[in-house]
Amino acid sequence: MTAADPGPVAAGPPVPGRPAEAGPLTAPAARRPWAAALAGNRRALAGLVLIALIALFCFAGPLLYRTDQVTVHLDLAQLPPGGGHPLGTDANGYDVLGRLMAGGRSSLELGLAVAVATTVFGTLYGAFAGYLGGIADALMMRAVDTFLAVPGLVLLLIMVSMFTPTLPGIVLLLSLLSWLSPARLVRGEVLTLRTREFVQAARMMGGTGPRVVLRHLVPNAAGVVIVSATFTVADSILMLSTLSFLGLGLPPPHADWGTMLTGGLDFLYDGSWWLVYPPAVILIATVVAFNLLGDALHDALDVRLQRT
Amino acid sequence: MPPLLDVRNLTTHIRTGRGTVRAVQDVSFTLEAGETLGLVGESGCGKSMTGLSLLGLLPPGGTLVEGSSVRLDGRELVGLPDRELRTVRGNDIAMVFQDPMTSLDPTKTIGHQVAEPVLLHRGVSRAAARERAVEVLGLVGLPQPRRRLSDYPHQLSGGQRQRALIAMALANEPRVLIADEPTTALDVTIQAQILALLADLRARLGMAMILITHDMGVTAGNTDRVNVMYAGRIAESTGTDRLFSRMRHPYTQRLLASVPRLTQDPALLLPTIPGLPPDLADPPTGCRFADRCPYATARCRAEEPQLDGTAEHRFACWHPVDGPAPAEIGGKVADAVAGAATGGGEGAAATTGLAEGPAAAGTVVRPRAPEPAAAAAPLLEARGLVREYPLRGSWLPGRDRRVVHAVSDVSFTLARGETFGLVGESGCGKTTLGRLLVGLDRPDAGAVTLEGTDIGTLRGGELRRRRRDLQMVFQDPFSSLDPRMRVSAVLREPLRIQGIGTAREQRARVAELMAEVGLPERGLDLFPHEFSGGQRQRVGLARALALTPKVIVADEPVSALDVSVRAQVLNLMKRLQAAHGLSYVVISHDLAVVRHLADRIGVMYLGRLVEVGTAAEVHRRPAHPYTAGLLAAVPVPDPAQERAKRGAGIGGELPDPAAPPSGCRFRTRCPLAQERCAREEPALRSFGPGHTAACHFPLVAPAADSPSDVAAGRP
Amino acid sequence: TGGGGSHRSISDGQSATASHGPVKRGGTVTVAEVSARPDFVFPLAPATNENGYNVNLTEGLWPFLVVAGDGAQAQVNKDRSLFSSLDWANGDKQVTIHLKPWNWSDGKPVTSRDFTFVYNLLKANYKNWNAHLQGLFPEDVAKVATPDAHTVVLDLTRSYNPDFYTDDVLSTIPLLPQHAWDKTSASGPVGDSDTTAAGAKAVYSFLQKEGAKTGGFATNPLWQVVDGPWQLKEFRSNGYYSYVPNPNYSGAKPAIDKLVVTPFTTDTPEINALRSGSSLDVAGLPLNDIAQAQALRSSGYSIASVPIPGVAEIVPNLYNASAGPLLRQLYVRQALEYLIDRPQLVSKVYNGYADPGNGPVPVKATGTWATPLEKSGGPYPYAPDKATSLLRAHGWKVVPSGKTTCRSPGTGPTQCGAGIKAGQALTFQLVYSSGRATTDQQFAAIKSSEAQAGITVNLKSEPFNTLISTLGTCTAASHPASGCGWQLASYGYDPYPLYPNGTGFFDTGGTNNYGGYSDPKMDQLIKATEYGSDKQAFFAYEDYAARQLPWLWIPLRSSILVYRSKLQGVVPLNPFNGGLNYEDWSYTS
Amino acid sequence: MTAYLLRRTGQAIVVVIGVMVLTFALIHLAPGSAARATLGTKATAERIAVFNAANGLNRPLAAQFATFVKQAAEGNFGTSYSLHEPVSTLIAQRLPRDAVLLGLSTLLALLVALPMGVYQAVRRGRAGDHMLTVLSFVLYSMPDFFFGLLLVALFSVQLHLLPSQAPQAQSVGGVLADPKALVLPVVTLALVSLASFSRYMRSSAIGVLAQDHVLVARAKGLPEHLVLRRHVLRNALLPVITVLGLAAPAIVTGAVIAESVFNYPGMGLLFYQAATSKDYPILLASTLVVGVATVLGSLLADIAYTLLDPRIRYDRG
Ligand SMILES: Nc1ncnc2c1ncn2[C@@H]1O[C@H](COP(=O)(O)OP(=O)(O)OP(=O)(O)O)[C@@H](O)[C@H]1O
Ligand SMILES: Nc1ncnc2c1ncn2[C@@H]1O[C@H](COP(=O)(O)OP(=O)(O)OP(=O)(O)O)[C@@H](O)[C@H]1O
Ligand SMILES: [Mg+2]
Ligand SMILES: [Mg+2]
Ligand code: NI
Repeated sequence: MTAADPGPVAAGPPVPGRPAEAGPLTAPAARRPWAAALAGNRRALAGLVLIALIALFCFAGPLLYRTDQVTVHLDLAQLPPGGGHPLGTDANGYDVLGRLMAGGRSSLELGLAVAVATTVFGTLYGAFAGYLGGIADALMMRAVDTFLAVPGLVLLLIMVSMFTPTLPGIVLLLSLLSWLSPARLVRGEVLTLRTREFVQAARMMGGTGPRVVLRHLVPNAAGVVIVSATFTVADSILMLSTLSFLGLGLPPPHADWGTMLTGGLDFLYDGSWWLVYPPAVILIATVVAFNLLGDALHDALDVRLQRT
Repeated sequence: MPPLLDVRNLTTHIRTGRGTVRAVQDVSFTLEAGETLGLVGESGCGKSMTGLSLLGLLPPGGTLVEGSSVRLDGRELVGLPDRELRTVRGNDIAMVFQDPMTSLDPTKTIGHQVAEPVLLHRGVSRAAARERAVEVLGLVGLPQPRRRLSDYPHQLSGGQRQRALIAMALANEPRVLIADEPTTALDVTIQAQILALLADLRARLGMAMILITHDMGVTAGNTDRVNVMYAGRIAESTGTDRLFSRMRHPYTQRLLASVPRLTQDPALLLPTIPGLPPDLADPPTGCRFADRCPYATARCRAEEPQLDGTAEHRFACWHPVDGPAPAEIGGKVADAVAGAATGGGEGAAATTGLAEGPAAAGTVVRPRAPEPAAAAAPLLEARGLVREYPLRGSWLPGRDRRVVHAVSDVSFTLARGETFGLVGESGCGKTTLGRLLVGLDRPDAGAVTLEGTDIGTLRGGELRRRRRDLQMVFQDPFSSLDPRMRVSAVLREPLRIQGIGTAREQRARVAELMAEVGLPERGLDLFPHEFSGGQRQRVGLARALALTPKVIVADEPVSALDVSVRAQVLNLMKRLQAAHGLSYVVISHDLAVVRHLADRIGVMYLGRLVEVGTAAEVHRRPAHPYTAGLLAAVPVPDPAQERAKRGAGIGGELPDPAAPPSGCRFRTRCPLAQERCAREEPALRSFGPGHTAACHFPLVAPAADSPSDVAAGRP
Repeated sequence: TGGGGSHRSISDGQSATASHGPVKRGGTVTVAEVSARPDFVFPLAPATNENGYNVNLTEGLWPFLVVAGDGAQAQVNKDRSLFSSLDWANGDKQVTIHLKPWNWSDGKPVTSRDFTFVYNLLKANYKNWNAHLQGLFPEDVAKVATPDAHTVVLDLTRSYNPDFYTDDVLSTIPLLPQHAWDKTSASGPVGDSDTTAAGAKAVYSFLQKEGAKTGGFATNPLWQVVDGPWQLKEFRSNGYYSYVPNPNYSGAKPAIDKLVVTPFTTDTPEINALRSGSSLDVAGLPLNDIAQAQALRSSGYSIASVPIPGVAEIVPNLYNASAGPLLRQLYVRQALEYLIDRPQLVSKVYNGYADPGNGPVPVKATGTWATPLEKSGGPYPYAPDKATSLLRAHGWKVVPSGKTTCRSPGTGPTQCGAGIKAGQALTFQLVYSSGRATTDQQFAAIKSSEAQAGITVNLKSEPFNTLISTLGTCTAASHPASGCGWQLASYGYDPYPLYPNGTGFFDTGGTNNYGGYSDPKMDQLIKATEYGSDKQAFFAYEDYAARQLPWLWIPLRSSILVYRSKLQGVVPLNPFNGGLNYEDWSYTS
Repeated sequence: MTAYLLRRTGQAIVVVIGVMVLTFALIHLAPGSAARATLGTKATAERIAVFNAANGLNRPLAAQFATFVKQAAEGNFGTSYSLHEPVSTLIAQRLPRDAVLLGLSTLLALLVALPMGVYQAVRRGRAGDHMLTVLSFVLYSMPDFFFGLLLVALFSVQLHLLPSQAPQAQSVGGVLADPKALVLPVVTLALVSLASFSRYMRSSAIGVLAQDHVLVARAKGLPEHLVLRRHVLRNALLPVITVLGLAAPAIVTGAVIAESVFNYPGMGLLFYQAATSKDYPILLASTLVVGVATVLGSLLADIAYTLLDPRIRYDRG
């Protein structure tokens, strides 16, 4: 961790490795410093491993453990764990273990889709606002402020009544709420990047605005963007569960962890622990994993930003 | 009686993610009361860490290794419990840090921060601590100290902050003051003031001082003895005079030689130290300097030399030298050009042994007309440039429209193949002028013409094409290269934007550029952060060259670089100019650098060009008192000369550029100023061929020719 | 004839019986109400002020002329009703109401003038009256006479089935204190303003205005004059209120000292409160928490269930642009119904606490009105193969678990039907109201079983209010209108009055007839149930409706009540007000 | 500073107008009719017409918006369709109760998060830091409703230590008079926001710790706890203030959950119910209130920042 501490090292020009001046260049091990920083970070590693395991469980699991997650079997409802159902069945007679996999798929897909959508849009929006500056920036940022000032729940409720809650619909919905933070972050980043000399250098060569934004500003804001995207995945999965709790989630037979948990909570007191704790644990573990990763990336990228 | 400070076998290790950094290794020295010890060396060689280790202020993961000993007046400090060590810190031993901008807590008043150590160590009342704060602030020469007590750091200028920091350190009259690069972040003029202040205080208070610096000039004038550090060890230790005249360690010798001097022949290349200091997480066996040492033998690589010699002069070297290197050691520009043409360049030469570049001597033949004829049209011309930045909030009703006068009515010309140097203190408008010249910014008045075309009138495609002729090299090699682009992409970008050549041609050109600046082609696949500072600056130069410009504006091209690397880049710039017939505008606050590169020099003060002349003229016969002051303030790596001029230089600080003084802008700091200077703005007058200055009371007699001719800025 | 009759007694399906210990007078009972916040106190609530829960508040203060439900019996409660007898004459065209000699809480007698006061107010304002039924009271009253202070004679415009009129009409009319309320401003004098139409309008609008001021519910002198067993003591805007016994009540006075109704935002905190052993004495239990019963019993509660009189349904929108043509085909509706395994839903989803929903009449709550057909499982018991063959017989290519498509379009008897194109799939969108786990389960099961015949049902759940905001009434004339985007909708259930005929539901233009169902024979059968007293007419209507499927019938949950075991009089439960006859409750010592 | 504040206020006004336009547009774009939602299953065409006329819903949208803005400017938000009370009364009843709950929980969260963040920054990379990091992520990652229910299940149902409901009193005084009942809701909300506050504090404190002036303070001989208190805490606090200022909408969303789990009808539920039943007056007024609260929040945060950070306070007038 100390490597990340901006200690007295920062005072002078940094000394990466020992490439002899104008002599042989020794390429440091990692091309992308954040990847290197991550590799040595236990928190990041824990997050990554956890995510990998969960993804494996959700995407590869169903290949090994086949269950019917479509047909309701009321006669098999709420069986306790055992027999053919390692984690029992739920109130619809769905196998809980299989449902955790299916639910995880949609939760993860949703999280990733939202992260990608918001990141792309938010980044471009923020980058152009920051680069253009002046009136355009002011207007664009006031629009962001406006969206920020309207509680997310308002937008959600109104949107839910406008769209049928399908997975793409919810992705769109959550994206509408989540693009604001990357937009703000990227703009902030661009405002500082804009004054960096390499941006001036690009203009010196005759580079146009879009070129500067797309070629220089956006890639350099990538750190911020990746971090925010990682957190967005976590937040979207959480938000979906809140939507389910409010009765605005995806309708059956669609499965996701939030809906499973909400449904399971009805059985909190009656001993059907398998309906409550497995979805809770995996949901929390996933969100924690993405947060750990994002947090570690954040640290790692701070190092990088400070070094270059 | 034991020495005041006795340091033995000080060894500091820092555990980090990539291994243990041996930041300080086996450092021993003593310090007597009233003495100043200099710690010099390149960046990262353990100077700061030595200072911090004395106070036990180690970074996370840092430990003092068994056997280290620091005795203050015979009392062992190593191993003292933290509570007792704290009574030493800030009381017996105090420290002043490099960066006055970040070393003060932005949310606490100056008074609070200066009084804090007094309260802490002296157990006095709050009021008494305040009084003491007023006293020391007065002592360090802060005007109106009582009023300053309730100021916050950001309300002070850099120099004032450094004074406040020093006051804080001196509040308890420590016996030892460790000053870690106390002037590196400051202008030469302020640097001279602060150094004078420290010397004065040391004499008055009888303190011992450890002065950490990388600047040989500063060392020369301000220390009694010097420890030269290299890679965490002391390489050489002796009295200051002896070090500069009779150094024994090749490192010291090279370090000194690579500093450009005002008096040096600009036609000569600067000697350099190839390579970089070793990685302290994995230091080489044997002599740590061996890799960069021209005299290194097998023994050096196998066996570590001990710090040995007489008590007066100790050094750690198997093949000691004797005294300074001959001046020609660096070779000459013309030869370097020839060397580059044969494909090796400096890079190849570096590994060959004795010196960088072919050692054979020769005369410089510069491929340019040294005396630009008045008839020949100038390549670049600035006419009456004005640039003013409105202050924030000045749009509010009921407030005056206040502007920062960054550049006021500046005119000059640049001939083909010529180098024009711009010097001046920080904030005097150098960068702004540079940006105006290359068209990154538009002037509020006046015009920049390139080969007769006013670039201010160009738009769109025309402007883009014209940009090829004007390129810029930036100060900070860390921020001027896009960290997300490989070097190949960085160098191709100008060609792509301008749509020059096919992909294959572009690649060929990029390879050619790399060779030109002495970087191996393999470097193309790397990212900027994988290069050292000097290498990056080379990439920056290569990028500027890509479009074969006619003019390159270089804004502080070497000020972020270590001395040894600085010399390499300066040499490269000279070589490129000779090879391509480039014209340079070199901006720097370091007169020595400008003197080394430039044919003509322009001195800026508060947005105005106060003196222009050939480099030699300006140096030899400065007409403007400001120029003379600047020259005096530049530290020279020569102890005798430095000591002689102590206290000379310019007093005071740069006035607020939003409200420049009336008349002559320099009058507030000018020793010769009279009442006329406040009333009347001095016009440029001629002081010989191509030498003009704007001063009512110049240091030399003006030439008799008509001032109107000069006013146009035409030499 | 009177209201009560043994032929109306039904078994409520529950075996809960009251414990009969020695009664201890006094004590406070706290009742939980989940998201049911009354906000209007004037009992003749206009439509714009009705939220469905106001009757909970006002019933105990101003009882209806005819009080429905006597213990567990689906019959008129004669002790609590305000009439002493109802006499029908003139071929069931005239009814004479004899009022009991009861008093208002201020000591003044309850008289026939109080009835005419109500009549006059409604006569002038019925269009805005929430409980109004098209063409019925007061529209159908030809003349009101008050021969004496305790007798009212109503001459009606036509003959009615007395059961229908008593149970469905007179049970919606309270008596109101003319001597206190007949004024047009707070400070104005009490007079006979209601006797002119304009005056009646003014009085009504004054009372409407006052009735909406929640701050004054417990303090406004108007509302202190009551003839019911309770008086409102306290009312908070969050829905908390408390009653104390009306000291001057003329009937049997309540045994408890105080009744507190405490509001809950959702089921969850209610369950938590019950489980944490708080001060709740009576609360509803969500069906999906039925498993909590044991734990609750062991902490001193008893549990009883009571069937809800009403019908649960999926309303098909016969005039939706895309699904309408499909749903207009009876055979499609039949196939859909055949594929709903109602008995399984009842036993698995509702743990047996539900009415099977075999037709328009619930067999449990209003069992005497259920025909043998309904009682035996209805015309369309669960039979996937029948659904499949029905579809095949009408030219569909049935793909179980896939997508069934129309193979032979056309209007012939073996073809798909008018407006259905070749290759069209049997795909429907079903919106239902969210918030109940059992409902989610039920529709997931229905979706899944419909798939057996290749029918795709896409589900969407929305909060009740959101759902009904999108449910426009669609008819052949009105479509395509903006509110006709829905295809199948299930917003909960429709409550029935004592006499469970189909007025307003299946008649052409009926208030609740969202799907645009219109069938002259159905209209005629419904009218017959209103006018004649012939039980056969009712049965004819019922079986016809069950077979015609104007709605798809689905099970209707029972409500389950948790109450402190030492509280007696809670059971047997009265299905008509959710079992909340507070005045019968008392603690055992 | 004045110039800065003037500009910020100008921006705030623009945003408030934006919020009005946005919510108005969204609300009216959503399908479904307010009349049907309000009148329930017995909405006849006739009654719908009456309702629309009475509430001006049959007028052009622009005219409706103009009326809304005009009335809002006068502090009149109309009468709720479904609750039949003036919206201002409803908000006046609920807002203070929410403010108590949210204020207490935010305060609690800060009281724990700030020292925790500094502690983690100081012990960065050590076991204590890692443990608290994981703990705060777990807290953060729990859906708040689940977390609240778990606490209730443990402390109310199992242990019978604390009431399962929040205080039911209507007045702020009444709410505060029942501290036992406040524990669970306040703790739930606080623990959920604890994580994000402490993360912010941690990274901001790490930034401050790396600054030279901290080293200077140590070199003065200041004991570590004073270094942290005097020279780290306040500097590190500044960025956290900005985060706090923007927290209003997130807190409202959190409130809905807490309100429904702990039976504490406040703005969140009022809003939720209004949204599901298309109660336009409440919807518009409450989004406006939250919008204004957010804007005010960030404005206040900026002002607080300005007051705490002398660099801005003394910036040119
Ligand atoms: N906190 C730290 N963690 C790890 N290594 C460090 C740390 N601080 C310094 N170092 C390493 O210790 C060595 C000595 O650093 P030091 O700061 O003393 O150099 P310096 O001579 O003061 O250089 P400069 O002129 O750049 O200030 C360097 O190699 C540096 O990389
Ligand atoms: N974009 C800008 N907006 C406002 N003021 C500016 C701007 N750029 C420069 N200035 C001001 O103009 C003056 C001249 O700045 P400039 O950067 O040109 O000085 P410089 O001589 O290059 O100084 P340095 O040696 O510190 O780089 C300074 O007072 C600076 O604060
Ligand atoms: Mg240093
Ligand atoms: Mg500059
Ligand atoms: Ni951050």
